[in-house]
Amino acid sequence: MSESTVDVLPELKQIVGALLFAAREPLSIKRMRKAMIETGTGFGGPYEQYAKATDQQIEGAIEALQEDMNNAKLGLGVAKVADAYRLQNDAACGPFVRALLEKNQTMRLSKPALETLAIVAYRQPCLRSEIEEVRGVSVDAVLRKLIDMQLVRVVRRSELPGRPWLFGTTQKFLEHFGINRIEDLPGSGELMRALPVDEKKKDTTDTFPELEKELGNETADAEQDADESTAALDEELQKEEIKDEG
Amino acid sequence: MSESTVDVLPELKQIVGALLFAAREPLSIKRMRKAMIETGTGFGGPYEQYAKATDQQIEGAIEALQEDMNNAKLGLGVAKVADAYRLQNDAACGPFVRALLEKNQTMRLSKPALETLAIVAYRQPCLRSEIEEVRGVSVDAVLRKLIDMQLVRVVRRSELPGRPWLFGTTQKFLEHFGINRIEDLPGSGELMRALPVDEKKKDTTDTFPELEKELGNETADAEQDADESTAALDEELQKEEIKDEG
Amino acid sequence: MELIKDDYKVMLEVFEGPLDLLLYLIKKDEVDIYDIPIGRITDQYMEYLQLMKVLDLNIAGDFLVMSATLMLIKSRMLLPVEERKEMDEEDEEDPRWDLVRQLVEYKKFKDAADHLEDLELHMENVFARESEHVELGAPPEVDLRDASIFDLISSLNEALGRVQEEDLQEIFAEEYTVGQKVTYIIENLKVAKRLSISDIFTGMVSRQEIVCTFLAVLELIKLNRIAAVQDDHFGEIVVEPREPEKTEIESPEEALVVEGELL
Repeated sequence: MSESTVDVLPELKQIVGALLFAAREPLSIKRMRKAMIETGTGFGGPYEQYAKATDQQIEGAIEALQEDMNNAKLGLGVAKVADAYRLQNDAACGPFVRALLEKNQTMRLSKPALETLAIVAYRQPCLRSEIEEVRGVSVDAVLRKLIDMQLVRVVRRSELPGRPWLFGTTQKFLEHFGINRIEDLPGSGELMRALPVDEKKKDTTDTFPELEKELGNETADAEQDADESTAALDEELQKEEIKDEG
Repeated sequence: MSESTVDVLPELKQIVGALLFAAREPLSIKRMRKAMIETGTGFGGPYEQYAKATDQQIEGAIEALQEDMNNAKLGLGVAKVADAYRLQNDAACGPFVRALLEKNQTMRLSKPALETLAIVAYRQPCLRSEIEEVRGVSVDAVLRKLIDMQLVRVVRRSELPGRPWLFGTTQKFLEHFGINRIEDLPGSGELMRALPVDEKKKDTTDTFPELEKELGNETADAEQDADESTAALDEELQKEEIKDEG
Repeated sequence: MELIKDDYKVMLEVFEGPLDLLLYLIKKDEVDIYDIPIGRITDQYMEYLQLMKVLDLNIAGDFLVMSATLMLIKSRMLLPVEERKEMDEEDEEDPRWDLVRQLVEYKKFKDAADHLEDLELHMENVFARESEHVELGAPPEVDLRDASIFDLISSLNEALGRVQEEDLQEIFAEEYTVGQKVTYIIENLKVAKRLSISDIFTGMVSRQEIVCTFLAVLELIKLNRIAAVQDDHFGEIVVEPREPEKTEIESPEEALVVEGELL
């Protein structure tokens, strides 16, 4: 690792702020901890203390950062989305940001797209036929569009005859709508299916190798994912055609 | 323009913070003012006040933001580079950010490249022959590399016989070294040439159409610039060959 | 002074120019840049240039231009002031003055370049939002760290100076090859980890052997197998193995054969 030109050791809060600022996507506590372990062990000496930061300490630093940012009224703050954190500008400043980025036309989803997305979100993992049952129309085109937009993806095959694919929402879906987790959606208790136990959140006391492995899985290529999902949808529709012809 | 869902009107400082956060390159006060004018006139009503913000008010808001960020120790702050502003992380947190972004090996410029760059920076606009005079060696290859990296560009032709090209540094040069303006470099009083009057900074009291036009010029395509600069260098060298042969 | 018969070329890029060599010599001898002992510095300059030619370093023609300039200044310095005035009416300046001005100016820009280097180092730790650091291509191939090529040549010069004059006669024995010395250095570094250049030359009495060894050092630097490190200015140069890189370099003998074929 290259040498450091740094004299003053930063506080955990400052590190968290810098990491969130430089990151290109929301950061989980795990990823922040991984960066701290790598820097701590890589630089050694007084840096070793950072390698020992716990999830709780990092979470505390995030909370302190969040509070300090809010109090200082800087036009930005820390938000929690998809169980990860990101910096974002205050909504009140949004019109100015849109003017700057010349994004006056925000990408808005159509009503059918939103309805389909809502069904997938609450009922995931769910079959295409289930969505069509609820909406009463074919969702082929709209589902394809949502997959293209990386808001929906295939999760796995179901155990039903013909092993049809099951669909779910993506990380991008959570980011786009600024949702931390599906459970935070209104009425989710009522609309959601009970999740199987193994899909529930695990507690986080991982070692570094475990951390690395998990993060490796996390950063699966989203684009490839979209291609796979489109292929799965194609397969579904082909099966149907054959059935219709037969 | 789309309607607003905003109840509380943000302070200028918050807007500046949000703009700097969302921008992908350093922002000049002009660009911030443009976003404020567009939003102010587009939304109307209480927003009209923003359209009237002066450069001085915006600068004051930036300074307040800068101070508040430093005091809150967030791991990031406002820096002025190339006469524009950007948010950047505190250098002390750099090692952690590099670990996060997996950028442990940063490339550095060679000594000859740095020397050539220093001469171009202080003496700009300057001829290739002037650089060679100072360094006492041919700078053809290293100048070409610096142009490729978009750290150096051709400025214009000189009035000398054969109308040789004059070279100068780019915005990217300032950004790479984190310099606000050439005058901030040490010893610039001694090493720099006096600038002709017409190249000095103008005062800023432009109207909106003037603003738009100026900003349009600012965002000239840097890549095309590099191609032009390389072509200019080729031309120089060709002239020299012809001279040598004759 | 033909020390090696084959036209073995290291082709190590000499980044430094003639002005760097002059500044190096001025600093090494701790002489006043405004009152350069032109005779002494010119002799040293020619000595280094000669060595660079012997080593077949890829030196630019600018070095030769500078040697002509130095000779001219030296010859004019030998003339009494009165005669100088007669020869050149409008120019009664010290003949060294143009060169001094050039050196002083170059030194200022070298300092400015050092400042840019510091800034660059600082900016490595600074990220703007979604912005990338300037991509600067591959890192420099040769790891000379703080030692300049002139420091290396200086150590060769000293080693050659220690050799007895009479040993000069046994040059054509052709007992040593660069390939041999490459292996020798690598084997020694496996044990010692760090070797000073003068230690490497210890016990060598033939100029041919010293030059071959020196070329082997240059070749290993060029192949990225070793780095030349200098802790203080004009301090002893130490070579050490470079940290193992992902791209395994083939055995040095093989690499040398591919490039030189003569070894």
